Amino acid sequence: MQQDLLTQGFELLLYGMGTVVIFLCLLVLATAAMSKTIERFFPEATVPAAKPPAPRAAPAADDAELVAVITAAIRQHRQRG
Amino acid sequence: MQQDLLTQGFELLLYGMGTVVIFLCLLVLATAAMSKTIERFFPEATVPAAKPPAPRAAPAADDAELVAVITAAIRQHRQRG
Amino acid sequence: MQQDLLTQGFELLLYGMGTVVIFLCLLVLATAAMSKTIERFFPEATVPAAKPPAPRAAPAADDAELVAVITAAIRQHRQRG
Amino acid sequence: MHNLELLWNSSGLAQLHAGQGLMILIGLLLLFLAIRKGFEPLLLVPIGFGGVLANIPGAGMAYSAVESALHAADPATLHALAQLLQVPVDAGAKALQAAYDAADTATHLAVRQVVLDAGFTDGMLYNFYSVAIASGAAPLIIFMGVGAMTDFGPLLANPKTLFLGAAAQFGIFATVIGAVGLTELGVMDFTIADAAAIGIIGGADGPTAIYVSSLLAPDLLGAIAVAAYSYMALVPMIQPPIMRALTTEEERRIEMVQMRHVSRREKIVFPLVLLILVALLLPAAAPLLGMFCFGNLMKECGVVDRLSDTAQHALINITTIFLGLSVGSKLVADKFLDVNTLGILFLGIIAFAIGTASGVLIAKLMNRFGKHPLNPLIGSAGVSAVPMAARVSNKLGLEANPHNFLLMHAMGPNVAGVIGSAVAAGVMISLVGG
Amino acid sequence: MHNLELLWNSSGLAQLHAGQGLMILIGLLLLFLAIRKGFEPLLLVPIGFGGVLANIPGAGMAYSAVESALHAADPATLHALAQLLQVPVDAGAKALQAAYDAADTATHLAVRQVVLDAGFTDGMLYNFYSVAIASGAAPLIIFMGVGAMTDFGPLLANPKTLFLGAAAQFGIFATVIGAVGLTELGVMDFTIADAAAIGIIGGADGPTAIYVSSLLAPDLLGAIAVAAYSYMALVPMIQPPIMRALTTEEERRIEMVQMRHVSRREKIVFPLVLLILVALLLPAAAPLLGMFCFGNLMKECGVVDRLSDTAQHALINITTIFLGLSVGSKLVADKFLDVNTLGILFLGIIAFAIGTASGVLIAKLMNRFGKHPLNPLIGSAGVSAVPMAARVSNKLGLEANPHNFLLMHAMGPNVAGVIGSAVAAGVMISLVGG
Amino acid sequence: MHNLELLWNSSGLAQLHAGQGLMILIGLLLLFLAIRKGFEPLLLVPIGFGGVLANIPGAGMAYSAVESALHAADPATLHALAQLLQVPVDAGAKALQAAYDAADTATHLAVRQVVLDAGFTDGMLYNFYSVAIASGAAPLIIFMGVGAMTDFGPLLANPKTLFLGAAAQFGIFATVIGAVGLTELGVMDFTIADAAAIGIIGGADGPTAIYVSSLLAPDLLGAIAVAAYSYMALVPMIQPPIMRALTTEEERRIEMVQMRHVSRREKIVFPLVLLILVALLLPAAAPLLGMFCFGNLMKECGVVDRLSDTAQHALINITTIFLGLSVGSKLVADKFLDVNTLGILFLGIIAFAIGTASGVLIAKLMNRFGKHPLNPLIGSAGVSAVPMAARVSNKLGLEANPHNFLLMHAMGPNVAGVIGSAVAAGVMISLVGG
Ligand code: NA
Ligand code: NA
Ligand code: NA
Repeated sequence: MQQDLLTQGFELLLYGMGTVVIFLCLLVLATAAMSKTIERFFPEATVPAAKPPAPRAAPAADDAELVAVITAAIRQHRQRG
Repeated sequence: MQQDLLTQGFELLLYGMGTVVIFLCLLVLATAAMSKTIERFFPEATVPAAKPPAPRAAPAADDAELVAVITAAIRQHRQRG
Repeated sequence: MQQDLLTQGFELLLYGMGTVVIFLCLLVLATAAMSKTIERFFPEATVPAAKPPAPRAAPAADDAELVAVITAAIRQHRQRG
Repeated sequence: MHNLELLWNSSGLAQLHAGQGLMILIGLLLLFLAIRKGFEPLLLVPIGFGGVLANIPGAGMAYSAVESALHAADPATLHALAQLLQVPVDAGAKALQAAYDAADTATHLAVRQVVLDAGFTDGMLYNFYSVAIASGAAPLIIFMGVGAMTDFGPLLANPKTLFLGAAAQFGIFATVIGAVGLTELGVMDFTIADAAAIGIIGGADGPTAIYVSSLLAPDLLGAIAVAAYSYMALVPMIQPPIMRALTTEEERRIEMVQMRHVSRREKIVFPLVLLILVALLLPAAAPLLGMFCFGNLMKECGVVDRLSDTAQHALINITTIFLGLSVGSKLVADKFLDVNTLGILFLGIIAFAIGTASGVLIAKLMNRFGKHPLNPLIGSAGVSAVPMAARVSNKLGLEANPHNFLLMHAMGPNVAGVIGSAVAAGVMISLVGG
Repeated sequence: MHNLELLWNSSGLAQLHAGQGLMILIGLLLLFLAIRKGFEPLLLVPIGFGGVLANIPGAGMAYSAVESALHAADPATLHALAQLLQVPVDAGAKALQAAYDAADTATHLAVRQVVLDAGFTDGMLYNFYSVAIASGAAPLIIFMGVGAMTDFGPLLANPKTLFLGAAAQFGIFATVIGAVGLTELGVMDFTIADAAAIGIIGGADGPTAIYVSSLLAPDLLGAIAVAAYSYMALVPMIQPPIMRALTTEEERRIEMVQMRHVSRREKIVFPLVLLILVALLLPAAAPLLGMFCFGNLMKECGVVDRLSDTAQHALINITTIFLGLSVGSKLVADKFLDVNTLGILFLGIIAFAIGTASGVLIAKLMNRFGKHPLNPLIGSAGVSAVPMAARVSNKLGLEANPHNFLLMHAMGPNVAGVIGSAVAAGVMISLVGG
Repeated sequence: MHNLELLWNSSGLAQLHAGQGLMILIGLLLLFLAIRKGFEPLLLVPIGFGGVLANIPGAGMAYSAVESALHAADPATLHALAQLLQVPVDAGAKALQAAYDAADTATHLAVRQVVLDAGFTDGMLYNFYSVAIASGAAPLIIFMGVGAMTDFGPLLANPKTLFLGAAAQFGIFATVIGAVGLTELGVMDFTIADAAAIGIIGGADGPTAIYVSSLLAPDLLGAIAVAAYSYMALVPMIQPPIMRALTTEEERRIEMVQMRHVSRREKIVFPLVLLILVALLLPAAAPLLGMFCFGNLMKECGVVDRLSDTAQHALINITTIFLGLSVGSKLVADKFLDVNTLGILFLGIIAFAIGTASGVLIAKLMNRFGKHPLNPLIGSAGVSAVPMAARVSNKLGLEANPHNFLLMHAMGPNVAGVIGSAVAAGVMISLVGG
């Protein structure tokens, strides 16, 4: 039984350390592949264009609305005053 | 049984939509009545007076206390220094 | 039974109020002893030295690191630009 | 070698079913839509991520201990369960699951004790679902936070816009007819409770939809929530063609009269008026509208700002994280990959379309008979989808007339739509859930 | 027509009892007092709103599944429950409730299984109450937050003010005598545990009162919490006449010597000294005072500011919302509308008055025999009601002598009162709750 | 006199055991180290305080109702329990506890019903432990928050540093051998599950250690958590001598080439890549790494900032408070004061030392065979202990070469170490926990 416990310990060392190393090796490969793919096929726009990131079309619309709403509010305020 | 299901569906449409409409009609009436009542019987004070709203008597007291405490603290500090 | 309830009430008054008073008396003694001990044996450093409190050795190290990291970042940025 | 086999057998690859792979892709698609396309990201990021987690083969994160035991199919455990559930020993996991679902609470407890003794445990997402959704708490807490963020001012300035909030709920009930119709045609297989839950998608209000389906159709909750939030995100695409088709250029140009000033007192008293009306007429809507009114009262009363602030930030954010992950747990392959899900997605968009159309049409009617001009574009905002639908109204108004600012006018029907769909939810629960 | 009838029967109007209507009005009154008059709004807004929700007819938001089943009075379910509880079949809901309350845990489980199978569920407020109060968690978390907001500096500068915190607790125990006396006179009907819980109102400390009544008298919790918070709000009205009656103008003019500087280390060590003393002498007070000291240590130690900050804001606010709604769930008509509630309200104000008087009288005594002058006005702050009672002392001091700033001097007895009433709570729990 | 006796008997002094007194002192020592010496105060302040609370004699704050009943040793209750557990009536509390631990879930329920009926209740810290740790929730929520605070940029700029994160996990598994070796030598008494949980201390990651021991060795959780956080705090003392011994002055002077810019998209996609890899290979690590990736995705995606912000502040702070108090509940004398605790403390520091050494040695190897120069000092950061270990690498680098800024380079292996130990945790759970 005690012999057994030590064996279990060494098996845990072997399979555990093995899994950690294999997993992180695969992660190195996957990460490198991911970075290469993104750099080649989906590069970020050049810096000046990227500052307002493309995916967010909404904010522009929001700003327009905001301006509109503020303008309307001011108009109403003046009319009332 | 399937006939039954369709009937149930139409009943749900009838009673459901009916309830929604009746409920919101009553809400329109109740809201209008509420607004009228408040405007007539519990109007807010005119703007200049309303700025420090009446119900909060405490803050004034607090300010007085705050001033008092700060004064006391300064006095103590001077005496010590 | 009702007599009993009143007796219980008076016992609660006696033992309860007794405990509160004894507990707070002991707390007065313990607090006074604690304050005396700290004042005599573990006084806080004089004010000018105390401002950056002694126990926190880390921040100094952190600041050095922070400066180092910022310096490095700036160097890298210049080299890139 | 035994350990190597154990490790391999416990790996995801060895246990991956096609359905799980597909659902992981669907989860990633939801993440893409949320992050790249901006589809309701606050909900769809947690839902999509939860969907991926739920379908990790072998992890069983979305399963209860009992479901894990049935999937593991350990013969001794299945045998014990078959005896408890009085099912033939060789009936298989599906029959056991069906018998378990039909069993009473005492049997559930006994089955649970057996599987816990066999070492099975509840998955993390299952725990989140139990605490956040099965208890009903999370949608209600979110509704409280939404209430604390809602300004009833525009609605109080023009209470008649409540009618538009009523009209747009027609989409809900028309969809119920659609769902039972598809069932009668044999295309789908929905009960009346399922149909009611599906209809609520047309309410365009996420927490209401989740609350109703957790009560009436928990198995469809994943599909219903995904449909509700996706279509809410698609409002800027779904609504404009319908709105243009049903209105003339002339109507879209109508400028509305400026709103009256609404006093603080009206804003404080309104949630109480609404609460009393709910209490007297439709108690089944009381949890939803009660929490909504509570949030709004905390905001407006001005004396509990620290509570209102927490309801609008820390509390609603924490709840949103767990609500989203919990909804994601219902994207588990064997529940989601079903023809019914396609039916739900189809019916959901119908519901949005009908709701939009009803709102616009009633707005046209009101414009014809009302004293003040009313731009029919604000009718579509009655579906709720706050504040997207109101923005759509505003945008189309500006297109027709650059001086036409409808946003505040559309906020009235917009918040009315929230009330309307909560009322509809109450009716569903009292007529179908009883 | 069946559906119309169903809808009408499920409406609130059809089910409204007079008691519920009255309780809704009381809930609205609490909201009015909180919002308009500024009565402890952080608690009374959620309590008042919870009280309205709890009394919505037909919604059963404050009922457990078992209570809902008993109120619904479905004959088949009642029959099954009568058999389980070994009560005559025609005994009625009240007898069943009494038998259920007296039954053991195994019977509770069996009854619960029956009513869950019959489709009854726990109401939302009942769930909140179970998680927040029945578990004991919410009052303790609030106490931790209060600890993190408390500055023991004034108390450490003058530890003798702890005596004033002890003296003012006499109100607690005098009220116990009042409660058993009224019972002996046949006016009320309180057990000794009820009397102990009622007495704690005199501690003028909300979370302590809620914690003690959740353990000793859960049925009276609603009335006790409402009384405690209402009278805390009324401190500026209750205390001054008593303080004026018991002191001379001369005494009120006494200026106190300035406080010594208290070092950071004393402030860090004090909560640990208090904790050790509690551990050695009164373990029953350990949960309350332990969490209080923990909050204070987090604040003073200076190395866990992010935890202390969360304890003072997000966490205490979230807990306050659910604590308030949960307390509101105890304002349900059939528990609150009872002659005992009137007794509690009456005894509560007596407790405040006696506590105030004891504090002032002992302060006069200490002034006579102490080395340094002591203004008796700070004695009344010993009831706690932080920081209101200390402000009252300060205000009366300023009235008598415009250069007399008592606020910091009164903060000593004020926080001592918190400790004192938590100690009193511990004694109650160990003598009565065992 | 009966009450006086009751009060005295219920006082802490009358019930104090030497072990409890010792544990209170240990709790105070942890507080001293946390507050005065700055040892991981965010965790050790709540843990130390919880440890004091747990050992308050007579309060039973860390005990379940069943444990309280066994400690109270009321003859009638013990008699009833002995019958339920089929143990001789005079077997004593220890035998009853052992029989209870070995019993099945149905028996647990029956025993619980008996002790609840006898008036025993779960202690506050026991409740916190059940909700926060036994459910698995708190460590996972903390891991989500850590994910939301982690920047994978340095790791993505140089993915090979992942190898260093792998190498440093050797400390974990070497410690497992140490633990089983000590058991074989008869010095300690650990099962293989205990050994696995102890090894995880070498992961230098608090939530991972707590999560694993809650699953594999709940009785050792207190000692393991205290060891993990204490040694993390001691990293600036433990690592430098080992690092100096294993590297030459020349090696420590190596300057590394500047990092490439990492795009936002890489940062968004990386947590998904990691998640998919976990899903395919090691589902047992999915809860830990899933929540970690979720937190990181919320941070990086940029569209759910309010959720990310809450995960990094309110939510992680609230969870930390309860996690710490719950860990403290495991410092109860009769569980902690055991020779095994000494073994855990001894093995834990061995684990840190071996992990540090492995990291440095593999870094030396990589420096020899890689294209770019690699300073071996960053190898030690692979143990995780974020960000302390990376700071240590930086400090030693600066000592050898004042222009050598290693901090960002060391952050790569540092966060890789978090992934590495979570993977190791997954292996342990799937090989040992099954
Ligand atoms: Na709606
Ligand atoms: Na008090
Ligand atoms: Na690690």
